[in-house]
Amino acid sequence: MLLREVVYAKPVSIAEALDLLAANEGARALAGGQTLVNVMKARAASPDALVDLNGIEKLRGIDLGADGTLTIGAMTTYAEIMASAEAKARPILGEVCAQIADVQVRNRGTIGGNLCSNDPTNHLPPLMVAVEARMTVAGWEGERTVPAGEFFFGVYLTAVGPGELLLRVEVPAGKGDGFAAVTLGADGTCIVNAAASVDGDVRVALGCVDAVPVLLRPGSADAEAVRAAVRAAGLDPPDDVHATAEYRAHLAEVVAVRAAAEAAERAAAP
Amino acid sequence: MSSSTTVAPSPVQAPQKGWAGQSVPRKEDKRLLQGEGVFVDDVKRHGMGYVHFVRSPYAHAHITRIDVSEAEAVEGVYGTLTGEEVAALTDPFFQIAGAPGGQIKDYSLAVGKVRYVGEAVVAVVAETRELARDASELVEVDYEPLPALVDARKALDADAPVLHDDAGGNLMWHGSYEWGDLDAAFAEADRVVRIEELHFHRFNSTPLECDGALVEYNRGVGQWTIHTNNQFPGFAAIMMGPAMRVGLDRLRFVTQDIGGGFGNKITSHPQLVVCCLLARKLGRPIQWTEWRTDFHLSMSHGNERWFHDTEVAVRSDGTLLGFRTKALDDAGAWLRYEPLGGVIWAQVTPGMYRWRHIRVDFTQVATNKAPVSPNRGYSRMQHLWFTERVIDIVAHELGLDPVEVRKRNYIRAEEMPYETPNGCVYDSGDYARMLDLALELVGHGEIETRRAEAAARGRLLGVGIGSTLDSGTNNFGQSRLINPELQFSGNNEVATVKLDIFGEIVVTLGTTPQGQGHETTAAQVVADILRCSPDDVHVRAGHDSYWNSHAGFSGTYASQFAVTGLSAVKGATEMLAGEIKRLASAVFGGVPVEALELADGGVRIKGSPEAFLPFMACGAIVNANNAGLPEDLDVTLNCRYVYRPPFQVPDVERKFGNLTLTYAAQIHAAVIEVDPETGWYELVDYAAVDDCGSRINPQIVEGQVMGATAQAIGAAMHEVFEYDEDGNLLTPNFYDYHVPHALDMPPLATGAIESPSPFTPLGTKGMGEGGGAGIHAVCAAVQDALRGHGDAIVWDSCNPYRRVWEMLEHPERSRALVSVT
Amino acid sequence: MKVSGEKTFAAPRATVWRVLNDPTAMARTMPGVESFDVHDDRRWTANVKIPLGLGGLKMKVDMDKVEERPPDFAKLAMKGTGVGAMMRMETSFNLSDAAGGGTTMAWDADVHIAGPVGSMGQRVLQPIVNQQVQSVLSALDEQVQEAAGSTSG
Amino acid sequence: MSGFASSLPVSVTVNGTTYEREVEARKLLIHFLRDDLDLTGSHVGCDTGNCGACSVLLDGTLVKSCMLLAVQADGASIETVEGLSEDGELTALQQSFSDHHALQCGYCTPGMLMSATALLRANPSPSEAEIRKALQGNLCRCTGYWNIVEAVKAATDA
Repeated sequence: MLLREVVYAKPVSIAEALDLLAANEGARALAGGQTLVNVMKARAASPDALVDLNGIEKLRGIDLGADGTLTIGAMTTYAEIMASAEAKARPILGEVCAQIADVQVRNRGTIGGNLCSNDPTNHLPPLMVAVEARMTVAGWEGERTVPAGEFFFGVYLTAVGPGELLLRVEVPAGKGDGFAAVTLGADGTCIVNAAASVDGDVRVALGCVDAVPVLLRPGSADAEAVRAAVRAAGLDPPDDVHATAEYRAHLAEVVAVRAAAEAAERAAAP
Repeated sequence: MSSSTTVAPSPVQAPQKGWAGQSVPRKEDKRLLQGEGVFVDDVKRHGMGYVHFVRSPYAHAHITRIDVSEAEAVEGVYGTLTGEEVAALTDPFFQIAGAPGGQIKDYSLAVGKVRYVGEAVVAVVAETRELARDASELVEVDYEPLPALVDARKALDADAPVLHDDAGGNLMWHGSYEWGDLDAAFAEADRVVRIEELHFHRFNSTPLECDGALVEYNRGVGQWTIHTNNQFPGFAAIMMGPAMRVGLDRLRFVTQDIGGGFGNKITSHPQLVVCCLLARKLGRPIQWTEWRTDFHLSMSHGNERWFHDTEVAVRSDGTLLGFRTKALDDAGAWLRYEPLGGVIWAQVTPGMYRWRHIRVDFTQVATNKAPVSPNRGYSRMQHLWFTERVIDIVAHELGLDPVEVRKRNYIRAEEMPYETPNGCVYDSGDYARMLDLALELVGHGEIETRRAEAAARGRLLGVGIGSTLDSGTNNFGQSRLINPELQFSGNNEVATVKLDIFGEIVVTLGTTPQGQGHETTAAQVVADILRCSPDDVHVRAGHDSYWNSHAGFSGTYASQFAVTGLSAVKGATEMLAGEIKRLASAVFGGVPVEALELADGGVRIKGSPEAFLPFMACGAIVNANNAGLPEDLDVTLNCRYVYRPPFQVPDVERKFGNLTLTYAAQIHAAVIEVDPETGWYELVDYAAVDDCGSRINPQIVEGQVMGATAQAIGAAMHEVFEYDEDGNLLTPNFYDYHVPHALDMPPLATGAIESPSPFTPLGTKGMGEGGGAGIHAVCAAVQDALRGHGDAIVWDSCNPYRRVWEMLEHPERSRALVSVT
Repeated sequence: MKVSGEKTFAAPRATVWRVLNDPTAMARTMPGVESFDVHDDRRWTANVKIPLGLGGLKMKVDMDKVEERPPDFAKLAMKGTGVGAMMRMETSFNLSDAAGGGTTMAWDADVHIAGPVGSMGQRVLQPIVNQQVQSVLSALDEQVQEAAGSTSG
Repeated sequence: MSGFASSLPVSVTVNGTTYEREVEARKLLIHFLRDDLDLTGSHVGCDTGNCGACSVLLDGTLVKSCMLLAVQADGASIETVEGLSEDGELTALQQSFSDHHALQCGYCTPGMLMSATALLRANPSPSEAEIRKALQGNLCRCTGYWNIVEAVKAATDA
């Protein structure tokens, strides 16, 4: 509770938001705030200025393209993704969003915030890497698109640099997806999670084991291949009160295998 | 996930009549449901200043310099308080312990040294909450870090860092307890089971409302009014008065609604002293709100306890003869209620079992962790977990059925009242019957079929039993087993019942309820005696040491309201009923009292209903229309009664005597399924059977049983205050300290039997602290699930997934703790 | 939290040693360094803003060389004080000639973090520390290259 | 550009009453409700957005008011526990909580009621699983949730 002093602005357009971010180098974008406000309560980190993106309609909404590509505005909430008919085009999205925290958080928390905060326990970073999503970032030089695999730099650090904004996320068409996690209590914080996508090749992305999602490309989705891929990754996961490094490394294998199996099963389904 | 089902008590006595025994809707509910409860943080005063504590980032360090000038210079900052001022303005808190623990100097802020992360060092008061925290960041404190002592097992090592030089080491208290003839027991034993180490972990009940206060100082009369949620004002007063060098009547404690306590709100007296000093220094009301992280870092952790070198003497048939063990209790940095934990466990020395030869060598040490203090099941929970663990380990190692071992060794119903080896008297109960009911409720008959069915799904199914004795109504004389110099003994509680001028029935209690429904159950007892409806009875909410009645031990703690509180209410109401009759006898011109009866909200002559005096008339006559009443008629219609349980001072030499009045019992059974690949597990069935004697309000009783069960499940699976080697708390908030939510709860079946206490006026027993049973039930279920998969021994009371996986992966680690000869 | 590793620099040991013992060069390797004062060749202070994405963490870092055995071993004690956190770090490095030229630095560090930042949890802190270490090492590499360049002409 | 401010005028309608205040940008909505507007029915039980005791309805959407700045609520219509019942009469849901002993200390109850209210508006006849999922963000340390789930069940149309 009890935040440090901060200045606040609520732009209504992307251009205005970029102006504000440029105007104050200590400024941070405020999306759903379900992570940022907590960090500010702890006063563990305190931005000097907040640019509240909740007033920018253009950042919301889900669009389904003719080729099946989903375009999701960065400020679209988990609840909106779960409820969206369009998002059902890639069912894993809504299914994973439904596992994030609780109703209140899902009503405020956004896909953009989840990705940009990149807390190692977040659900969406590994999922986006697995499904080869593409993030469109706007800065003063204009817009650029970054593949999910290159989007995450570190804890709370992404390709969205100072003065920049994540505008939207593009998720290509697909159905062969899986997600598995061991969580702290039912649908709780992830101790380790894994997202997988099977579409010809197999992509498995592990969460909670490093500062950024770890992408694996096992030769096949069968258990042994996936296990081998995890071992080959030479993980050095964090050691905390919920899991020793040894346990996390083991769980990584288990959830990777489970996610891959689910993905393969769905890929095979008619 | 399914709802709870209840098995009604089978009649062991004539069905109750009247209001007592009925699930009367709670008087408290309406205001709480409408957001109109008054919790401590809701209390505001004009010009109040908000206090924020500067806390230590180090587990152990010398304070070399404190500079508050920058903070005090901030506009809107009212002032500060440092340990140096506290040491000048107050005396160290009274210590329950004798030497060595009793020699430590405990002040309300750190003086010269910090001893745990989160210890309060400076208090800053400002116009707003935010500003107080801002300014506290400007307080400069220089520390000289010292090595931290985190593991109690190293506390007595020669090279261990010493927290309190005054105590000459980290030993706070030691006591040897021995009853019966250990040598004979071990000589007679066919088998001896040895358990090298067991560990009961550190957690607490984390009431959803943290601590707080609004303190006003009346300079004219030198008196403080302390609006707080402290749950044992009587204890706070005797700690604070001498420290502040004032008489207890200068400290007025007021509580109304309290957002959960569970024992965790007994030891807020240091913070209350700081607020009092600031209110006087700054001449304005002081508001203190403890935030969740503050609470986790610094408030009332439950006692962490190790049990070393345990040996159990058993006959081949599973008959338990006795045990010896070395208990090592981790008190944290200060003795805020300790070392009482060093004797409270002795209320339940043999658990539910008949072994007569017991030795417990009890040592309590200080560590660089938050101070411990009572937590639901205080100190008995640790010991009962230990005894239950012993039963299951013995059964496991000797290849016996845990159910049979329990039944063979349970104290029998016909043996009640039963005197334990240390002189406690179990008043009543039928443990075997409770166990049968619990097993029936989880479908124990089909358990092997279900085990096979689960195995087919790749899951390991396990079933476990856990029991607790919720000993209630302390004989405070037990404190003399800790320190013979102490002059405490017995117990008491008070109630006042009066008829107001318009006949309103008004009850005031000394207690500080936190959800136990005292307003409701007190009204039920009054209504039965005055023959009216509980709706006609106004029970004042909360505690007020100025305007409500209160006694030396007033408060809500240690499972006693149903005995002490309601017996006081009963006594006061009977006095009032007697006065009403004496008044009526006079008004009716000398009709003998025996000819009168209370009915329909008044008093009347038996057999002639027309001769009726309503309570309103009684109140009016005595209070406003009393001319002509007989001079010798001593009637005030304002009756105060103090209930004093029948206790003797225990024998300090033999550590022998009756330490508590009643023994409610709980037997829980848990069925779990483990995913062997990850160690993840879930409870698939759960039963909680409770016997707390006569139940005044069965619904409220069941609510207490459910709540204790939920806390047990959380503690057994997730909840732990874990520290790293530097003494940083790794679970300082609800993000990492996982409190179970609605999705985490298993299907629950509750069962109840009623064995009325022969020792209490209403046949009631204190209850509500039976959570320990669940902790053990889960531990036992985990061990059962792992049977045949490495046969790991569950040695810790908290078993998160990682530990279960480790037990599956490296069973030899825990196997090495156990041996049988 | 203990971290350790080995790094090989394409520069002679003397050069690497010089950089490692040049407070000015070392200060430049600190993440988010904003300013620094050199007290003497053993002690210096830097004001850093460790980038935390959600808002930087300001810290005053005092560095003290507690032990050295030229030209290959030194031990540094670091104390960081910030409003959000207290950091203590002991780090030491050992230089040896790398097979095939250059210099190998074997290093280890023991990091202790306390204060509100600690409440963010190890899951966040460990990756952050690992990442900061990597950035220090690459910055160090630059400093060494610079020094090597300047000496070679 | 000068878009940033450290304090802003805020106009919110809470339980039908409109309040206008100048509010520091850093103030959380829960503190604004409790300290500035004296609406103390909503509570604070943690500092990490886990307990849900501060849950309110913001333009009909269930949110935790400790995870939101007060200035973000400008122009919004807020419902808190104080607004649930009309002329002192308990709503069916509130009555059901009392009937089923779904509250003990009552501290989590306001947030619990707001979450249940949001659920029942969106889904008048939820399954038990749906009820538990809907209450996941509200912690209670007294009841173990069993009676709360029963109370909500009894208040459904089903």
